[in-house]
Amino acid sequence: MFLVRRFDERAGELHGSGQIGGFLHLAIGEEALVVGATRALEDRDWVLSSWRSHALAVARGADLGRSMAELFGRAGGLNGGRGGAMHLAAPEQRVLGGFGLVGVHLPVAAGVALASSYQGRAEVTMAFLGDGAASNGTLAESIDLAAIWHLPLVLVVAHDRRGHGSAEDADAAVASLARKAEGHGVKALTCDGMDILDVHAVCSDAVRIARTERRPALVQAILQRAPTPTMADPKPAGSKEELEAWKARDPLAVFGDRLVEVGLLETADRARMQMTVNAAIEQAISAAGRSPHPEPGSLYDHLTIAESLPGWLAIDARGRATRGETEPFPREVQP
Amino acid sequence: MFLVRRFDERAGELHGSGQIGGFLHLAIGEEALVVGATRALEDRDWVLSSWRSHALAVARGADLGRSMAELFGRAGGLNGGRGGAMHLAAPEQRVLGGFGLVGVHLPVAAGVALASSYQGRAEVTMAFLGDGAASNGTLAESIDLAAIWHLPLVLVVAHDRRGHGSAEDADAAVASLARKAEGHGVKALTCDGMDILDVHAVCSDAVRIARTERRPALVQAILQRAPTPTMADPKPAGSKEELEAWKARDPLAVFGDRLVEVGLLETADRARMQMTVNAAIEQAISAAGRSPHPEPGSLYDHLTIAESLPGWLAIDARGRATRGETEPFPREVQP
Amino acid sequence: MTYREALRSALREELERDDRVVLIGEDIGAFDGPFHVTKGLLEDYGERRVRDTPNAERAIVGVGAGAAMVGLRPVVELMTITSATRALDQLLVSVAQTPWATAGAIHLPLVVRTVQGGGRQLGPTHAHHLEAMLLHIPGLQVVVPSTPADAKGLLKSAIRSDDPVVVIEHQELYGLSGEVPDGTEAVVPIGQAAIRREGRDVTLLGISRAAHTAAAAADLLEREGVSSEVIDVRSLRPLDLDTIVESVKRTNRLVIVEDGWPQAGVAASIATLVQEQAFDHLDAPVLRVSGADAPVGYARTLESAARASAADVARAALAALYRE
Amino acid sequence: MTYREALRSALREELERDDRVVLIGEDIGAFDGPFHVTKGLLEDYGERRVRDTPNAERAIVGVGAGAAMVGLRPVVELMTITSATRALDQLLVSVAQTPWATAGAIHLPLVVRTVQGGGRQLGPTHAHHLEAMLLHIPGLQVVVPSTPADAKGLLKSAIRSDDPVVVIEHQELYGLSGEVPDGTEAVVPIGQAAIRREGRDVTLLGISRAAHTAAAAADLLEREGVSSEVIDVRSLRPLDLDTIVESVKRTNRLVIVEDGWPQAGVAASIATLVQEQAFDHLDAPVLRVSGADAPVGYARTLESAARASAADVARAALAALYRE
Ligand SMILES: Cc1ncc(C[n+]2csc(CCOP(=O)(O)OP(=O)(O)O)c2C)c(N)n1
Ligand SMILES: Cc1ncc(C[n+]2csc(CCOP(=O)(O)OP(=O)(O)O)c2C)c(N)n1
Ligand SMILES: [Mg+2]
Ligand SMILES: [Mg+2]
Repeated sequence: MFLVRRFDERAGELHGSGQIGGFLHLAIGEEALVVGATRALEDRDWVLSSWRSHALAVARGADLGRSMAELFGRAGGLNGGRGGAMHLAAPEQRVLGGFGLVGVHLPVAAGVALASSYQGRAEVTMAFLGDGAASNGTLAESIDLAAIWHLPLVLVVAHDRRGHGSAEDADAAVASLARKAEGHGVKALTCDGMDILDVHAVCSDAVRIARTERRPALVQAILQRAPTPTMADPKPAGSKEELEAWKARDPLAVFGDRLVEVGLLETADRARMQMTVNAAIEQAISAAGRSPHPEPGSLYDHLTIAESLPGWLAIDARGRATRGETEPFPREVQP
Repeated sequence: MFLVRRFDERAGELHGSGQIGGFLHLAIGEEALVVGATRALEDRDWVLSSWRSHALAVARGADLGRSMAELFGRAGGLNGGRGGAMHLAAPEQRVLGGFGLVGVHLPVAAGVALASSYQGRAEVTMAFLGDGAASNGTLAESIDLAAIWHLPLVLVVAHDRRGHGSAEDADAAVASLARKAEGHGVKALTCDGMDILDVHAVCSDAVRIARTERRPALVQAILQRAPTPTMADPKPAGSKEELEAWKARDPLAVFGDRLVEVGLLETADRARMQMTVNAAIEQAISAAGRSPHPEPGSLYDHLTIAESLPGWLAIDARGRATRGETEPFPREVQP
Repeated sequence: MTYREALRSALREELERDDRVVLIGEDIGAFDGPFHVTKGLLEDYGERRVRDTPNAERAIVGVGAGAAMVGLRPVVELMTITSATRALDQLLVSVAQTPWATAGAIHLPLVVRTVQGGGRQLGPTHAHHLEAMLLHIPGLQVVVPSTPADAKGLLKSAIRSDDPVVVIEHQELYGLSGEVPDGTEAVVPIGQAAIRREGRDVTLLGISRAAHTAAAAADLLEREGVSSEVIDVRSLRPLDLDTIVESVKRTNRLVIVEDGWPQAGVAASIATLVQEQAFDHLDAPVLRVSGADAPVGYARTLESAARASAADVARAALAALYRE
Repeated sequence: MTYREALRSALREELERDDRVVLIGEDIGAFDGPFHVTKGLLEDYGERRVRDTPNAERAIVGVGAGAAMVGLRPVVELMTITSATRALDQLLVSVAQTPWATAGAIHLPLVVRTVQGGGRQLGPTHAHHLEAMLLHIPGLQVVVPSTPADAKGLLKSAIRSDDPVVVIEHQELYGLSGEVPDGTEAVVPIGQAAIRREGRDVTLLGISRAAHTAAAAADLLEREGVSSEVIDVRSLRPLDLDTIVESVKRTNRLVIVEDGWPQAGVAASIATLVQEQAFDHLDAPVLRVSGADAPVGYARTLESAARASAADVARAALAALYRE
């Protein structure tokens, strides 16, 4: 959890200083979900998400240097710097992405589960989505197929209650999604997304249903991400008071304090662990910084059919990098 | 009901003899739904469907000659012969179409209801769909918006239980759709689609909810269309036995017989009415037959922006009709 | 063997050869496929291999993409190319880009079968030609077979390709008969145009069904004493531009025939490449005969007025020869 | 006034002028719009006129189409042009075809606002240029404003049009400042290209943001002694081909610049029309500088290698002049 947190905090800072570009959706406040849910999985299981897949990759043990290099957009990144934070995949850890568009990964996850089931492999597929994505029709279609085909699929909804006005609206949204899932015959569970133990217990249950009963399950994790004032995430940040209120609920701090309280963790060990993590992340950052930028000439790699591209354009685009670039005017940054 | 039936029977025959082309989805067996549901509406209300909109247009009082001419693809058709049976609109009767693609009309119907509500008009919008369309994610999205915006929308599902294997599967599908709708906070009702009185009562209830409570409702009408052996509909026809079994349930015959039984209809009046209808339809058919084919030169009408079309193509396509046509090879007919 | 049977035999042979091949689509099993291409396959290969789905185009393509990422070789079917417009996000994001965006770590041996055309008064929603939208997306291979042999051969290649392929069939060709080779010879490599007829005066390039229109036009032109070279493009991406350009260097004139819409269409795409590559060899502009730039009408007169006919192509060829 | 403010002022003025105008889209109200274009409008016009929706692109476009059919003038927003790929069935079937397919009985005064581009490492899903897919569909008007004045003027025209219009904004232009006329003068008719600069030796035609690339290239070329005519296409459909062809008749050379993909792209579409119409006036092939034919990369180097730069355009122009 601390690893995921620190990785994200540093990534946020590096986005601020321009080392990382694009949209960077931070997982700060979602660590209980990220770690609790993925720990309910076995190594052979598959993971997909819309964004924040860097946090999933880190939680699943992806190389920190290559993960950070991906955020840096470097050739040594997990995906050669081609995808960045929103599209990060760590195939060795069976994290297939980061798909960027709201909900686009949901039927894809059903397909991954289908392959497991088809080939008689006892793998489970876990797909993370937001409550926003739950409104898209693609969820209904995906759940439907998963139910009909008895697919070992677990859908984990990070329900952050944004965009639902009042708390009652948010509760209604949770209840409504559960009813919709159950309308398809899919078991719906709810957990406290701020409590790693609850997340782990409920997700373990869902994974068990998927693995042993061979049918899909849906988990709604009620959570609140840190309302940090950062430009990294396109969503507006919260006020100072909101941030203070959130700190009291911070899933990482709360869990750490509790471990100390009940005597499972020494304060000194906690500090040592944090230092080790910090060091590892700083190392990852410097490794990422040393990784070269992808060669412009590699633009058409992994797109074999581009080989046949004729004419002006292809020749030009391949050659362009070696010549000077002229920017017509400065690029716009979103407010 | 008899009008809708005869219109369809004759249309089916005329498709067989090549007067009508394309896919012709017949409403035979669906008359109780078509008539019962539309009679629950007022003139100011709006109707949309995927196909079989010719039956809705006829039930709403569209000119028979112009309706038939549309099926004939003639200039005098309701839509100038441009849409045919699958895309027939009768705007004067507030039947907006025939949209052809499964489910594509569902959000459109929500939009029509939005306009009514926005402009403070107490109109209701009724959209017909099949159970097949209910699987498409576009239904979930449309219901969702209709619920959030309190739209006066009635969705009428013709549940013909095809494609659901056993009867239990079909029952499960009905129950499941009801739960899904209710998951969105939308009232779900069920009626016997073979019984016009039940259809009318339940749809009236749904229309009342929409009109007075300003919120959407969903009606599932369980029905069975005639398994007539026709090439008009792309679906496979049923066996002789199925056809016989269906005849015993024929909503038109059953209702007519019942009216006679309870003394509301004289046998002689029934026959006279049928003759009148027959005569009207034959008249419509000959009117349709006399209507000219649309001028090839009218291809770009109602597409004002095509005016600016330059070059070869536009000149050519406009002029082409006046010259001879050479068909490269015979056109394929689907088995 | 008909075009339909040729497709079916490709599916059958590949199902037989490789257990990773699985068919997914609406009504492909119990109903034998909307155009009977998959007839009998459910019976022979069972529900595990031949999977009926509800109407849910995005899910169909998405499921295929996911299954392809982790080891299967799905062949998914979209009932018409108009249905494909409902799955474009999946085709663009999950399918076309994934191998590139993961720097080759994730492969995607997915085949999407779909069908265009109609030509029997199907009206504004069931008879589109939308090859251009799919050609536009880098990362997709796109083939448009027009003969039974190519239907079989290209579909087999598509299933064996490690990269995604969209196979665009043509509704009006399903009943067309022709010779189809057996076994390994049946495979037709993706990316090769076919010269259907050699000629000197003008090159007629046909796309999908329009390859036959081009051939019929060549017959008409012969009567006028014009010798036409007829090329069937067969594959839009990769495009066999060399074969086309070589032909144009010989004939110095090119007419491209398509049933699709002209603006941002396939013919325009190829015409531009040809004038870029062979400008000095062109004695006339590259001409197009496309479907009319209007929705597809139901009425027979409107439907046929909107279509590229052999006579139109012949007229265009004569114009390119400055004989009209 | 910035491009963003110009759009906002068009929306504001039209909301003020006509009660039938209603804005519909994801996050356009409470969140001020994904790019802050609609900032403040919810506050001023309330939830009746400014309607936030869930993420559901098809429903957003479909709802707009339905409301437009029966009397409203909705302006719906799709968050990015990639989102538009999720509503293509609606755009094709419910929107573009309806007036035609009902022989004019149903009108559809709908505006779809969407935005393309990115240019700040948004990676493979948030920075597409997909004008070509929309241009392909007959029945849609498609405009691509590149200046604040055009953004305001074309959006106003779009809202007043009785036929559907897609307004494709450009993410990298939102902050661009420029003069914007007031009141009735602000309206820019759809279908007119703008000659941004007159010149003799070569015509540079820019599409959307690439109109600025073309202008920057003209500066570079001036240093080489080349006089360029720069045209901003402004509207893709209807296309002001006359202005383009007239220019080419003067300069005899044309380079088209776009950020979108080349195959079945916009530049190819226009290039084909020009060589059809002005073949005898062309002293060189119509050349294109398009976005690279590959997915959009996140890494800065890949992103910029894939983009049409002013230097690329200048090189292409010199090639058209046989000076390279
Ligand atoms: C199709 C599409 N539309 C819009 C966006 C822009 N977008 C990025 S994050 C986001 C909010 C999504 O909310 P939710 O699904 O709840 O995600 P979470 O809160 O977990 O980040 C949106 C709309 C997108 N990525 N894809
Ligand atoms: C998007 C799309 N895919 C496929 C079709 C072909 N099609 C026509 S009717 C039909 C069956 C639809 O079943 P259902 O919705 O239950 O309609 P009903 O039984 O009432 O005719 C299909 C798939 C279509 N019209 N649109
Ligand atoms: Mg959320
Ligand atoms: Mg049905």
